[in-house]
Amino acid sequence: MIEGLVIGLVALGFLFSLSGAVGIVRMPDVYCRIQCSSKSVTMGAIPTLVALVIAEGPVSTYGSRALVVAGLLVILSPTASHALARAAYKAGVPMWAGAMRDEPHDQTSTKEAG
Amino acid sequence: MYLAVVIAELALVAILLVRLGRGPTVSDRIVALNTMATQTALATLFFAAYADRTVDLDVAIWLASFSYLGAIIWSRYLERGLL
Amino acid sequence: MIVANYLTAAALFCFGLYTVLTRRNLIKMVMGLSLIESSSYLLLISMAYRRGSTPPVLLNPPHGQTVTGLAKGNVADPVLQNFCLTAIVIGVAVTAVFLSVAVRVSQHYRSLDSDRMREMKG
Amino acid sequence: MTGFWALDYLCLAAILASGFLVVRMRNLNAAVMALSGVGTVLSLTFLVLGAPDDAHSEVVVGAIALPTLYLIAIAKARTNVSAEDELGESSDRRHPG
Repeated sequence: MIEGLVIGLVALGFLFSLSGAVGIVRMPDVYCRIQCSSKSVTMGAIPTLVALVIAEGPVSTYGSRALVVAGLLVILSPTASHALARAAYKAGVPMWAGAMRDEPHDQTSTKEAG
Repeated sequence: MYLAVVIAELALVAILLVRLGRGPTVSDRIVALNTMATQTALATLFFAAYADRTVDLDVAIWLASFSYLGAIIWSRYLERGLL
Repeated sequence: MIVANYLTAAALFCFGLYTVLTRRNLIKMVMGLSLIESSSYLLLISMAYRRGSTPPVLLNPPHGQTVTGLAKGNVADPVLQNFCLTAIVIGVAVTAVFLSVAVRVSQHYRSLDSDRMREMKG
Repeated sequence: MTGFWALDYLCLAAILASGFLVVRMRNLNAAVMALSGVGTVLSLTFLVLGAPDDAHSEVVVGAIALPTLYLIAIAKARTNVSAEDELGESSDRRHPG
């Protein structure tokens, strides 16, 4: 029971991590790649760590460290992605040619017009 | 089973090295490097559980927090051109 | 076999030496020196490893090992690991000095190209 | 024991690939990033070979301290030098210098 749950969670995490890595290689744009890496952390790394916690128990040495790492990743990874996307936008990295909207640019231009 | 997880995460690191080498702008490479650090932290944690060494666990916490610090430093450099 | 680690260290050393010899940018040459330092770390740690050994800083013996087995020498060599630790700490200081020298040279010659430093030519 | 050697060889292959990237990159920022990758994977190799204290210092030095030093050096050289093309292409910035 526990064994099957652990194996299922690890397989789920690995599948999402693999799709995130393939997305980082294959996506056409910086912003799409940032989104792929964020998904890879949230749905890929967290189930893997939860699998380690379930396998070892939450109060054991390995399980508690896995919980600490999971909390760090949950808090810090979206912040890093946001800072990175903001810096890339401010440095003027071009968007993909098929992108539909440039929302920050639209907001500033409407504010200037109004 | 733990060893299989470590080897799988290292294979993901090898995939991400492609983007680190090919990325047209610096931002692509930062994304790849950040994800590489996260996967390496996971691999470290599972290797500690595999080899039953509790001393290796602190390295995983260092890596997980330092990938954030590296991303912040790189984005600040990218935004202002100077640290 | 552990020989693969030695060969990798040698290959990394060759990469660093190639970078130092062929690139003209000063910061790129310092990067080659950093690669050479990394190869020396890898060589030292690989020499410290013995077959099936554990780290020398453990509090309790891991599964399959006993305290008497650890006392009889089934740990990695702590002396070479201390060499590596010292080399890492000294290496970052040496890299900082090299980089500051490169920045001063670039401010003096208005360039980072090592071919333009005419006073250094023999 | 076979698993240990498989792990060792994978780490060595990743280190060699990152070192080759350091040599081959024309862009200085990209080479710094590949150097940071070398430090990260090297710390995992140290763990595998049984040296956790060296892995600690290698994580701190190789993954954070060295890239920060290189970035400070590149930024200071770039702000004070007039010729931009000596430093490798800067593909990201709209207003270089």
